[in-house]
Amino acid sequence: MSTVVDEITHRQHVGTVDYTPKDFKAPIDVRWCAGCGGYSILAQVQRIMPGLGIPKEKIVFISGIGCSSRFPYYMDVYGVHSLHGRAIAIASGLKIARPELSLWIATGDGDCMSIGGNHFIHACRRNVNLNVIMFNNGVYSLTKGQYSPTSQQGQITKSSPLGVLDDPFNPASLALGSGASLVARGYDGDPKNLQYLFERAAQHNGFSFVEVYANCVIYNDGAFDLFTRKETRNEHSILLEHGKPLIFGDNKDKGIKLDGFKPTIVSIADGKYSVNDLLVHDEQDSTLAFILANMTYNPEMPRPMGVFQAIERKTYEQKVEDQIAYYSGKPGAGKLENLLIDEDSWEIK
Amino acid sequence: MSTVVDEITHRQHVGTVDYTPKDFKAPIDVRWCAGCGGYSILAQVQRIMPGLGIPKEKIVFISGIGCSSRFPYYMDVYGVHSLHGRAIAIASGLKIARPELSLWIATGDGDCMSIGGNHFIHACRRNVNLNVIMFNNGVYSLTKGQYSPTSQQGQITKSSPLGVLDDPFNPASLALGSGASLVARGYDGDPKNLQYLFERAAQHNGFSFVEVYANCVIYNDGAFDLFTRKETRNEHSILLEHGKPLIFGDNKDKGIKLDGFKPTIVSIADGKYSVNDLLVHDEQDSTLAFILANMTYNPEMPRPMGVFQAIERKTYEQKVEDQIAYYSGKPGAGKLENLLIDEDSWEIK
Amino acid sequence: MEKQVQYLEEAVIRFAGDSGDGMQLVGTLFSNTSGSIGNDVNTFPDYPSEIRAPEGTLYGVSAYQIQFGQKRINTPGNKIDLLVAMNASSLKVNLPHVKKGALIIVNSAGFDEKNLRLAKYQKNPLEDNSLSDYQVVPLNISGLVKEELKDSQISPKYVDRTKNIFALGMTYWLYDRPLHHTEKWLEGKFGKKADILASNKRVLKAGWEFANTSEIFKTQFKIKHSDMKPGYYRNITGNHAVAIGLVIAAHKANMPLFLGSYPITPATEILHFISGYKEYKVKHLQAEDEIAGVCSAIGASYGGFFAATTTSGPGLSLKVEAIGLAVILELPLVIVDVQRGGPSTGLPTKPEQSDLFMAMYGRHGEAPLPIVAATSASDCFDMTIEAGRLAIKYMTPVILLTDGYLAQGTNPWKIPNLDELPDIHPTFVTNPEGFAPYKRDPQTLARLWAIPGTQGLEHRIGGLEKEDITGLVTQDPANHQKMVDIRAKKIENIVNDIPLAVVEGEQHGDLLILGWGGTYGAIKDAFDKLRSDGKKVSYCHLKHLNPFPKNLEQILKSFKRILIPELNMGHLRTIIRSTYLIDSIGLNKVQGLPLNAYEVEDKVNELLKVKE
Amino acid sequence: MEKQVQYLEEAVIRFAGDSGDGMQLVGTLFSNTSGSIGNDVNTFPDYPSEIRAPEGTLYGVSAYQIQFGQKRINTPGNKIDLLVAMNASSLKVNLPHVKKGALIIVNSAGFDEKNLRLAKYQKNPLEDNSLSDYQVVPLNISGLVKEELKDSQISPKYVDRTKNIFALGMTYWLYDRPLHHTEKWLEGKFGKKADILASNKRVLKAGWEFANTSEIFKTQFKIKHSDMKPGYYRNITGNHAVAIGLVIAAHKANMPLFLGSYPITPATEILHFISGYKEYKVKHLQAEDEIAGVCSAIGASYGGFFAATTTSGPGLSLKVEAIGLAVILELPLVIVDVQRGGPSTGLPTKPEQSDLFMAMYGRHGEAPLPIVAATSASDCFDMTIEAGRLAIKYMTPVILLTDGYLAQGTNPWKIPNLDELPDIHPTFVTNPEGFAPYKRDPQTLARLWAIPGTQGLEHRIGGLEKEDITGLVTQDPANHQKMVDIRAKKIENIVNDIPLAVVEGEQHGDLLILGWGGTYGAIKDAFDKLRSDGKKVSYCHLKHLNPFPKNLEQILKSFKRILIPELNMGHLRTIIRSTYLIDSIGLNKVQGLPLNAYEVEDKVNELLKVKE
Ligand SMILES: Cc1ncc(C[n+]2csc(CCOP(=O)(O)OP(=O)(O)O)c2C)c(N)n1
Ligand SMILES: Cc1ncc(C[n+]2csc(CCOP(=O)(O)OP(=O)(O)O)c2C)c(N)n1
Ligand code: SF4
Ligand code: SF4
Ligand SMILES: [Mg+2]
Ligand SMILES: [Mg+2]
Repeated sequence: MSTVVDEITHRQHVGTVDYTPKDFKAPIDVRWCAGCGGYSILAQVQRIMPGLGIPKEKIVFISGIGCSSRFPYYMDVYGVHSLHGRAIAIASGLKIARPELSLWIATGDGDCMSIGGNHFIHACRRNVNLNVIMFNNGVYSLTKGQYSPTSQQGQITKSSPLGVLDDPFNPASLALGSGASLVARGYDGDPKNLQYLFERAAQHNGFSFVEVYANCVIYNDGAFDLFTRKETRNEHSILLEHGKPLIFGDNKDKGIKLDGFKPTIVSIADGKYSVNDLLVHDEQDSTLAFILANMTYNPEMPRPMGVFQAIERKTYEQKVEDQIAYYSGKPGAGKLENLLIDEDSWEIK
Repeated sequence: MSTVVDEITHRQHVGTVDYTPKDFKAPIDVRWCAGCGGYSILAQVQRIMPGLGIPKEKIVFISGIGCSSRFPYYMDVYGVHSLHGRAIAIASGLKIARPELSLWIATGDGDCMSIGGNHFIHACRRNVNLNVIMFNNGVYSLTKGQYSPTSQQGQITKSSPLGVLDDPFNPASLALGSGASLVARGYDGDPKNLQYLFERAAQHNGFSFVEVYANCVIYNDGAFDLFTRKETRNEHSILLEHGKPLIFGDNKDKGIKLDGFKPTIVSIADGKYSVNDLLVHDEQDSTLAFILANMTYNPEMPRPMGVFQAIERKTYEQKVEDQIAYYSGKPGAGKLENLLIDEDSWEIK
Repeated sequence: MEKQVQYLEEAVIRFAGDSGDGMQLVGTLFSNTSGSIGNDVNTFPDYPSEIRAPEGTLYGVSAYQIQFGQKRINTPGNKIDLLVAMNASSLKVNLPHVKKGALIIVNSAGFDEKNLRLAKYQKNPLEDNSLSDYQVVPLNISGLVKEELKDSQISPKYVDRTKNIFALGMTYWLYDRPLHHTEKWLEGKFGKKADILASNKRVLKAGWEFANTSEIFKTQFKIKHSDMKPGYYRNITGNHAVAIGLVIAAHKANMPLFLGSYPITPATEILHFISGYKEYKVKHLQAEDEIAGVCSAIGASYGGFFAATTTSGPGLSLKVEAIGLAVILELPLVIVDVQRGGPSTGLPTKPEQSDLFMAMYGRHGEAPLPIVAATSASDCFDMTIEAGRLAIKYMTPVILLTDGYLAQGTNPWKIPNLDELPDIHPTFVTNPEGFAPYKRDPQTLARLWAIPGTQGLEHRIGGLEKEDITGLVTQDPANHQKMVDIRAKKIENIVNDIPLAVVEGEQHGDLLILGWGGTYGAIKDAFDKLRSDGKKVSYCHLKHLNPFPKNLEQILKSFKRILIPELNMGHLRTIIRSTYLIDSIGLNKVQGLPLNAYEVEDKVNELLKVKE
Repeated sequence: MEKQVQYLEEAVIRFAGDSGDGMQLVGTLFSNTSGSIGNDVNTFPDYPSEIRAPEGTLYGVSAYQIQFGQKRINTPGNKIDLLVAMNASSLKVNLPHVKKGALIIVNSAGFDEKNLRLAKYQKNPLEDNSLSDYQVVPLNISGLVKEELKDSQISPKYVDRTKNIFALGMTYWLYDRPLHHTEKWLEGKFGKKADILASNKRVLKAGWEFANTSEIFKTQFKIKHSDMKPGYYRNITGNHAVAIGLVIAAHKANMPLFLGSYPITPATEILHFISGYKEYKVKHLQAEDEIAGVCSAIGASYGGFFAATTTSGPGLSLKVEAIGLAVILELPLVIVDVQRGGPSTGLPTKPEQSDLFMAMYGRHGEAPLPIVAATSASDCFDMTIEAGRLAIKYMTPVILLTDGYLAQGTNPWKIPNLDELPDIHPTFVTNPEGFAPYKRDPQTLARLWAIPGTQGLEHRIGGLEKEDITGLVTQDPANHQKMVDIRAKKIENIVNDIPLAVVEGEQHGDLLILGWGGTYGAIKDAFDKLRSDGKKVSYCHLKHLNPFPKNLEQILKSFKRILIPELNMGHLRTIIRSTYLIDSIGLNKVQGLPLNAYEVEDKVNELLKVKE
């Protein structure tokens, strides 16, 4: 028997799937502060949506609580603004139930890595095909400025007036250590790369984690300036591109070379090293991904941006589908009589 | 003013601190199944305790819920059998409050990595000096045999009669990705190594995570046989020793060599490679630790045992103490009058 | 030898032995056979709380109690008529429950020195006359099976393990039960292992023959068949009934089923069953914790699934924040709480009814929801359907309360004809014309339900207070009041959609017993006994706890005194007081044990002595 | 110009402007100055819920209301006597709260085209006569400060930001307040920045002078000093009072303080304050979630610390499992719940009283604990001490309920002499002789407390039911009942250790108002007004919710009718019904707003019309 849900799931979209970014704008005002990093993230998401070719009714955004978690209200698709930390848990249930939906999560560094940490690591492990966009602003903004698990030691916030004592998570390492299949990083001020990363997440058949450095102008303004401002970013960040050597610097004159398994910076300007000596990025190498992720808080190394790792692994929901198909497809399977009446039953006449 | 707690904290132990393992046995029957891996873990903990030279009253064991979490009842020191998944959270509070106590956590794969996952990763990150012994039996035993986050794909359990679909956590990778400072692995059947690992945990000034393969004879019997039984363990596991080359095999004739940053097995018997070509273990290298941890579910590689990583990093509780010492030590600090009466106050006469 | 025959109305027997002795199995087989010949049956397993306690110890004893009879059997019974004890510890632990004069069959091989020591017997009770109040039959069952299977190929260890089947055979003769139901079961189980099958069959038969021919047993007991309605039956535990109930409720709603859960005693078996239902296309997630369990169910519900989460006390505590979300999202969700002894980890394997407060009041803010409770193992099926019906019809989370006693005990369940069960109609909408996410069905006040995949109905919902009809976020004071009122009204209105409460006995008078949930059997036994003793007492039992049935106030006002027996410190009593301003007398037992009929009887008798 | 003087008993003023206009600051300065000259003061800030809404928008308005006067001031007041509105939106949003005929000072520079559009005004209200019911004073404050500081070195942007200080100066003249308290504050704040300090002082003075000399203001209002007891005072918010209360309670117990918490509106500020108290050797953990927050506090409590956790509704929901653990471990713990609008995320910045059910009943199993509630911002200090006293003395978690209104509002707090506060005595034991972890003080039933570090007292505790005295794990039925009874008794007994409830007005009669917690001020205002109008009504306000004061039943029975105003659907009313079988009339407001005195007045007047 096919259920009501089957019917809706399989219903054809009426008309062509042919959108512009504007079609994804919900008819309400965006209420982030002027200058908030969220605006760029929202714009890039809306920009890539038409290209995915997915009917709007098949797209769902789920969020927790936080400034960033207001995101679903601004997207004219299905959306749930849920509980602090629980977006991934809710989305996991929905994705397992309805694998054909395109599921996106908008979350913050607090929502995702503090209260939501357990759901995060388990979704990484299970490889549920969710596209998680984590707005990392290094602070709890909605609650007016406490430190978060990605705040830096010594950071002064409302709840650390004397300086943060905690060591921060390295979100990429945490995701990799938990088994995430796609792990990437971008920042609000680089629309092109963000669009690319969101597209990669959408295309990736598995759990995608995209950390986005998002400036909070109110509670942690400028936290990522070194890596994101024109004046400094070329020297202090590096873009990872699959199959390409790792080059950075204002003059593209520096590269990353491996010394054993330790990344070091070399000059390719002075003739000692050439492009051929440099480390070539390979998204499918999970050890390399960890080495690169490990550069994150190393003040001597440029901050990596781009896709750390992208590995195909069967998704959890697909395995569920397969198991169901296998057992429900067996001859005689699925008869409710067999569920109700078994070998222990008897008949009274 | 010194508080009651200060007084107890600083009180001298009466008599000498000179115990035998028996002194750590609580006067009640151990109620694990005959053959349970827990017995060996308990015995090794009791064996190393005297050597630590810590007065019994300064030692606390905290556990969650599970077969493994019965542990504190069997130790004649202070103990709390708390809530499922919450041992680390409770212990973190206790350790920050009372840094001079020696704090141990007995936990299971379910307790620590399923419901307790969030507290686990955050304690790793913060580097609270807790000694976590995780009894990994690959199953929820106390609740009679459901799969856990370390169960293997396809494993048949009460809650996966058709086979587990989840990919398991690699506990060492998760700990490393979360920032744990000491990460180690042992198994129930190797008392010497377990004693060594527990001693290392005790000595390590920071968060210590010791995963112990513990056989559950009832619900997952033999899960780790390949790595723990005499007949197979030499070929299928490898002991990591700081500063020593990675050698294994029945005849100590195999070693691990790095191919780039990929570990590969080479023979050191056929003359092509010698001990000098082999990877030398370095506990202080966190990239190496991850490479080794990554071998865990690779069926072609021996399963690493021993200390993956041991890095000294200031503990969280020490940073709290330092901050308190700094601010409370300032001239005029700590006067309650200043807390009560501030610049906004006024006097009515 | 000429045997006597004695006719009984009912009997209580208990198989007891070491955890490894297979007592749960023979108990189950005995009950199934008894059911199959038309007896009513009620059972309760009594496991040790340790996984596998050392052999022979007092805390390692495992037992299975069965009451079976001609009339309606509501409980596993109190005092035991026949105890089968496989070792010394099992005798010691169970003796206090045996009727004076009752039959006790002991396996004397289980009374060697080691067993006696472990049972902390100073002397062998089989030899020191301490059991003279009972008819003790010591048999070397180990020896008997060895003898029977001496020419068999199976291992001596396995031979010894058939002791339980031998004992079962004896009990079949003693209570005049056929062997074929068990034989058929053995064939299903061991069909492929011919030796094992043959040995078990032989031992079963041998037990029967032994009892039949031995001089020891002089009397055979016969119990007439009950007056059971024609149809298919099976003995079912409460947990199993919930699992099947969920599948059937989803089927009746024409919705796919999703369970999001985390293991916890004594609710875990529901998850076990569900995880085996892939052939019915049931989806589930064994989540990382209870919070993820309920949240994943909310996600699936949002996607149009019939969603459920199952747990016990500590898990319910963890789920309450998310249940509050389901309340404000107005999404259907069935939450099954198999109550156990609290507080905190408490007595994890023992029944209690102490989560009613939590179910009723345990959410921050104003977050009312319907609560239903099951009265017996098989009633867990009906109440699961009812919980599902209310959840879907009213777009609300619903809590179903069962307990550790119902969860593991069994009684015969008349397998329903699916057509007779209530249909369940979700409020799915697909037409964009005039759609708004918080528009409501004017009758039920349930909001319209547009699930992802429905073109043109894209909308956003969330945990912030929402504007009436549009569902937009708003802090407008009047709107908040309105929404709080609507959510309350929606739940209150359910009163018009649930059965009236029923009073057994006079409809008014001096004393009414008011019960709820899993204590039904014990109170019913007590009530029947009291009535047959000519006592004037009436009885009403609640399965709907929020809202209460419409006529409850009228009922309560028709009696001078009300006795409320509960396995807690007075939760229902408190709610009745606040709802109706009506006082009552509490019979509150918080011992990790089910209620006993005699406790109710005694209390009623005591009350009837002092006429109000 | 000759000015008139008018004497007032009290006045209500409100500063309103854009979020960036510094309204909270001038509001605070005005209240502190008013307090310092001996007025009683009560304030309430009214922030936008957005972090920083776009400038000039309706939802970006930030306001600060102050009532000050000669007599006891219990609330920030209802209708406004003076509104200062810095832009069009702030006028529009606040106008409904202004008294007819009242003074409205507007910054006309905030009424340009853009501001009018953002405020959704079709026409400029300053020009279309729509404000003819009020005395509107449009002033170009932006221009005035520019003029005043024209020779200053500071940036034009900063100059414009001093508008608020100019407005403050004007209000100081209007209500005859001195400048020096604010000047002193400015010196403390800007001492090192001479320009800034000088500019602010000049602008403050200029505002005062402007009002003094301008023709526009014809009347100066004077308010006599209150009859305040001598001593030190400060205006304090409820959250600040809790933070200081925790430090002082720990100090009185001679224990170190630990706070384990997770940020959540409107409780977060308690964590903010505590995190700055390192000089007092206060330890805290901003945990990864609420569960870790409460668990870390339990850990610290186990270690002998005075431990607390602070949260609001959703966080309380997450903590209940661990609170149940604290109940069975019998460890002291102060849980502060700053109530906000529910259910779920609800109305996060708005006050409500809808967590009382949760506090009372929201734990699985039988897990009773004491509940106390604060009545005003400054009372949060006293009730924190009281919660700590009960927790430590009775070895139990205690819930303190405040709300978003108390948390952020202020009133003057008479800074206590520490010696006058109750001493708190933990039950620490150090003598191994005869020690057992669940031995109790026969009076309080508190168990003996041996903390790690105490030689010879090593022992294990946990969440499984424990044997009386020894604390060993046991499933013994009688023991479970006994322990459940003891834990209940321990909490019930506290009734002997808390103050009797007090009735204002006649001690018996027709109508009693019964309130609890944060609605005190509003009810008290209403009550005083009703009494001065000669209405016969009495008033009792509860701060102890579990157990209730011993004499409460007697009090309730002394009145024919009881009115219970609550910011929920009737939680106290329900508990009173079930506890005493006494009916009452509910005044239930669930609008995310504090209670208003006139709502109580109206209700009482309505009730008094229909005499019972
Ligand atoms: C259970 C619960 N705890 C706490 C909160 C309060 N809260 C809301 S958002 C938030 C943190 C937000 O930080 P982040 O996720 O980094 O989002 P941001 O605002 O920085 O985008 C907190 C603590 C809540 N709503 N619910
Ligand atoms: C909140 C809560 N959820 C669930 C449980 C039930 N429970 C107890 S132990 C356990 C799992 C134990 O597994 P593990 O930690 O691996 O320990 P093991 O028994 O295998 O040693 C579960 C699910 C509980 N006690 N409390
Ligand atoms: S507070 Fe920060 S994160 Fe929030 S909307 Fe403003 S800029 Fe963005
Ligand atoms: S069930 Fe397994 S883990 Fe538990 S005590 Fe027995 S062997 Fe050990
Ligand atoms: Mg953030
Ligand atoms: Mg386990």
